[in-house]
Amino acid sequence: MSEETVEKKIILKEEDDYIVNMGPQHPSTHGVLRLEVCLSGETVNYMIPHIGYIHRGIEKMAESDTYKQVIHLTDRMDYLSSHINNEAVCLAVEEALGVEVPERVQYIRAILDELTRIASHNLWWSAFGMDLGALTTFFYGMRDREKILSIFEESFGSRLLHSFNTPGGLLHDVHPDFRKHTLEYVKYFRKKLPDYKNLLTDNVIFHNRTIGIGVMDKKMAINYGVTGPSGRGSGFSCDIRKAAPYGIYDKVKFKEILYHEGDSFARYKVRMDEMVESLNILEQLVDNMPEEGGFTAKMKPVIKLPEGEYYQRVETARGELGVYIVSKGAKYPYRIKFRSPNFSNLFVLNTLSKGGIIADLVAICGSLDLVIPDIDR
Amino acid sequence: MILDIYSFSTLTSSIDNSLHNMMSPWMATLTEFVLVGIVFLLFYALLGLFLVYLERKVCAVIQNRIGPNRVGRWGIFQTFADFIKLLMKELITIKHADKFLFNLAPFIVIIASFMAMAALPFAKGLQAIDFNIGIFYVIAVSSLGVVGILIAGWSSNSKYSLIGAMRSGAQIISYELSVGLSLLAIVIFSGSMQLSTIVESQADGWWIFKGHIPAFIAFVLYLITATAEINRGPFDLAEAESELTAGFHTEYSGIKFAFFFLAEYMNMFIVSAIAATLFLGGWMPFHIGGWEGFNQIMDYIPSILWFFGKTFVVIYIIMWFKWTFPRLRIDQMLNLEWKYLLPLNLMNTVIISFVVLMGLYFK
Amino acid sequence: MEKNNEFMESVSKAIPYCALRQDTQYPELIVPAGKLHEAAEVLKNYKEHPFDYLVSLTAVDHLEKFTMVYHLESTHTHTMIVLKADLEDRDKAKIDTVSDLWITAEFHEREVFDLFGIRFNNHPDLRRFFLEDDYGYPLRKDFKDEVNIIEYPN
Amino acid sequence: MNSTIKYFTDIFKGVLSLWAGMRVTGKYFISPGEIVTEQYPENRATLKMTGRFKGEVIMPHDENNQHKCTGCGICELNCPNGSIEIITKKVPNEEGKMIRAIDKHIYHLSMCTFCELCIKTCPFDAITWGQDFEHAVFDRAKLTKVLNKPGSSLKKKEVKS
Repeated sequence: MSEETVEKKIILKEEDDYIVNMGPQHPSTHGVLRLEVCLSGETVNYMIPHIGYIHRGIEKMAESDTYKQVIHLTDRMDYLSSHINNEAVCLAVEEALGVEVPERVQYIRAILDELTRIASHNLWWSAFGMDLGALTTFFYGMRDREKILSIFEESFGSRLLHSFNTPGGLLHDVHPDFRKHTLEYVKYFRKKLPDYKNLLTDNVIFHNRTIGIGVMDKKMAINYGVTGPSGRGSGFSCDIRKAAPYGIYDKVKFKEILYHEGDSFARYKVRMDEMVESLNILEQLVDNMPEEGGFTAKMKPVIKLPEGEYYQRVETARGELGVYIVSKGAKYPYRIKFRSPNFSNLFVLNTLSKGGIIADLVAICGSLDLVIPDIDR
Repeated sequence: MILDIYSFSTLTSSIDNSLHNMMSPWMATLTEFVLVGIVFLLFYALLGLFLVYLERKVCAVIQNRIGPNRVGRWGIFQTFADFIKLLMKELITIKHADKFLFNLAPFIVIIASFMAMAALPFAKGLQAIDFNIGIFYVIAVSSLGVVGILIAGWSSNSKYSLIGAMRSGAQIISYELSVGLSLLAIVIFSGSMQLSTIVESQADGWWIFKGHIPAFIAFVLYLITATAEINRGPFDLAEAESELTAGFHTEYSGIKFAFFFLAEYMNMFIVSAIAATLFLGGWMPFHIGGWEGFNQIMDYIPSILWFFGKTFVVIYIIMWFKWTFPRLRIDQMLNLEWKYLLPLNLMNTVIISFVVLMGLYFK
Repeated sequence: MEKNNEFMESVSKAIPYCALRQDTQYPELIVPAGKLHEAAEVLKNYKEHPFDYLVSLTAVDHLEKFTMVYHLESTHTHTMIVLKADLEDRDKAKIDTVSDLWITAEFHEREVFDLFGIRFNNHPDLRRFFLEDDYGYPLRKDFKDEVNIIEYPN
Repeated sequence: MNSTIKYFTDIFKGVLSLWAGMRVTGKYFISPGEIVTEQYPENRATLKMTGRFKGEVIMPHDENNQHKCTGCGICELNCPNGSIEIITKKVPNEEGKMIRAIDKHIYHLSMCTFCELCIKTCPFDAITWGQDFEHAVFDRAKLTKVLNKPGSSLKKKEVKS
């Protein structure tokens, strides 16, 4: 194959295409994503995503950071599940070093994971409602999410970007009221779930907007690598908590939510059910959380990973996050790669939205739950 | 019996008489035109600002917030501050826009809503023109606004605006039918198109009660179609901010944007006022047949309060829609009209004709 | 683990030109760059459990060579294996695309092309993702940003 | 016939579901419950951050204008963003020997990502989190802060007896 054929510019635009640029600043792209949409009337002919508006080169930056310093960069990828991102790196480092973290730490991490997941899904619910024009959902979802963030703030001192994990454990012990407040939250949120159901889940307009829109079958989901709730809405069993359990998850009883319709509504239902499932996990974990055991394992002040390659997968609120670390024995990672869930999830958008109309594009884009900094990294 | 102390006819006729005594008849008429114009302009602006404030408060309460609370007590001057801000903003001229049409569009929109106000009976004896085809006039005039929206979308030379305007055109033209048909229900009941006659016919009970089930259905259908007619609530496809950023007024700024904004809220007032007039008795107090004492107490409440009270109830319901429902898609919205609302309306019209013929409604 | 070993042996038999490593976290198959597509196709359509899910695709710059790393998973059994190929020629690094097998590879490969400068034969749409056409390849170890270098005073 | 029945049941179900949604918002309209709006500048007096809140890095000084920072530079090493700079000087101690002491502990708030590594790794607990969160200034230079107060000195270690 010659050089020229590889590098040829692919011409995607016809002269008389009606191109509408959605983004980089657009209310429904949730960040600086630019969708170049070709329309005929209101029907979407094709759509090209343009990314890279907030690419910060985290992978390059991480090459000159120690393993403890990498943590704070991962916060800034998928900022809505920053705790889970932290955990991915920590778990990779711990596995490489063969460190056994105390059980209490594993419990706390799992509790925080689930709280993060609920907070993230809450925000998605609010934003999805707003994408579809139900403006009140935004405030109800945010109201309930703030409660979780207050629990976070009490323990970590920050609401969004915690950097609370560290290789070997946690930076601090959790706040003494942590258990009490978590249980209070579980009770509170269970009471608010009927509102969610009445306001959006059962609404006939919402059904019309989402059922049968953006249908993705299982094969397509696997082929595109669409993971997380979006993949599980298509029947792709991809919950890392089940497939490759990490931390305490092999001791927790929970269901993997699977829907087989593969449309926007199935993706919505998966997330709604996952919130309930997360509440169940929280109830199990908080009650059994050991009081003793400290909050960190004994670690050397300078962490040097033995030479080799390590891959750690965790389930964030949006799908499978993979951390691939190549170490050459130094205190810096030689190469670190984040397989971010949103990067794979984004590119299915073109196929799903083809043939729909603009409103469908917005609904599908919302149902995939994209976080742009995670795509760009 | 309705008390005459709150009637405005003595006031208006005395002004009319004194003007006629002072000057020649056509000068008097001209002065009256100007006076009515000034009163309406003031009323229009103040009510528009108040409605914007009301909307913000209502949605804030629904959403567990406080809403505007900084400018003045409870933030009542917030919208005035916003209006002053809009007045002082730069009018951005768009490159390649059709300048004449671009500047014309806001005026068409606002004139359409202004004209519709002329026929509204605000209180006993307070009505600018009492047409004998009042309803017909209101329907005809209020649908002029879509021309302005189409012009705005076309002339601003923006793709978002154009899509928004086209959506709006498709939407309003189809929903006109249902609005007309649901108002026809009351025309059949009362046997008149004159708004004052319709109000008088509800002296002993409002049509929504007298006409029982069919009138109630007509009222619900009217609420839905009217919400669509004024581009609000779940039918705000023309602006659809999550899809088209701001739809047909994306490119407008400053006072021109304020015109669109004001016209939208005044349209909401007008459709609510029509609903109040036709279904809820207009300025007629709430009467129950046979309860003389109760009826007399009701009569002591001024008719203008009755009118505005009823109108704001309807306005609240329309706001309630907006802050609850997700937006429809354009094809679903046309489906809703042609497959559900129009057949139901036609059926309802037939039922009402039958009911009226057989005299099955409360008289 | 025993069964897994046997399974890996049978996989490596199906791809006779590969080198199998079992002592790592996940079993690794190292194939020559020219045969990568062939090996990937065998794995994708492997009879027992096809590796139908491409988890991650990336490259590592080892200064003397590039290593392409493919993490594959079988969605039936959740078995992971790693497919690797070394690219010796750094200046004209080229490898066959696997985007015809897993569509997700199309975008991961574009990212690798953007950041490493590895070209993919037969790729349907090989354009740069984040950076301009004349920008360097930042994830290469010898990359030096001469324009935007920020050095903190120490 | 079936389709006709379905047509009307669809309408009925649709209206019911819409009414369910309107009940939720209507309920909140009548009894909003807790109002979530924070009246921020007004509630400054009552606003209390949680004890662990990461406002900014500060260096506590005691009443004698003494702090615990020895100028070892571990925080500077651990900071991933280079937001801490330590400038040391030589001062004579009691025996007249010149020893290293801190001259300026410079903290660039503008570069800080609040990862807590400096505070966590400080061997002398010299720095900690401040609770102030109002960082907005008109001049970027004001975000570069000197944490040790002028004229401050190192706190003597309490002699264990």
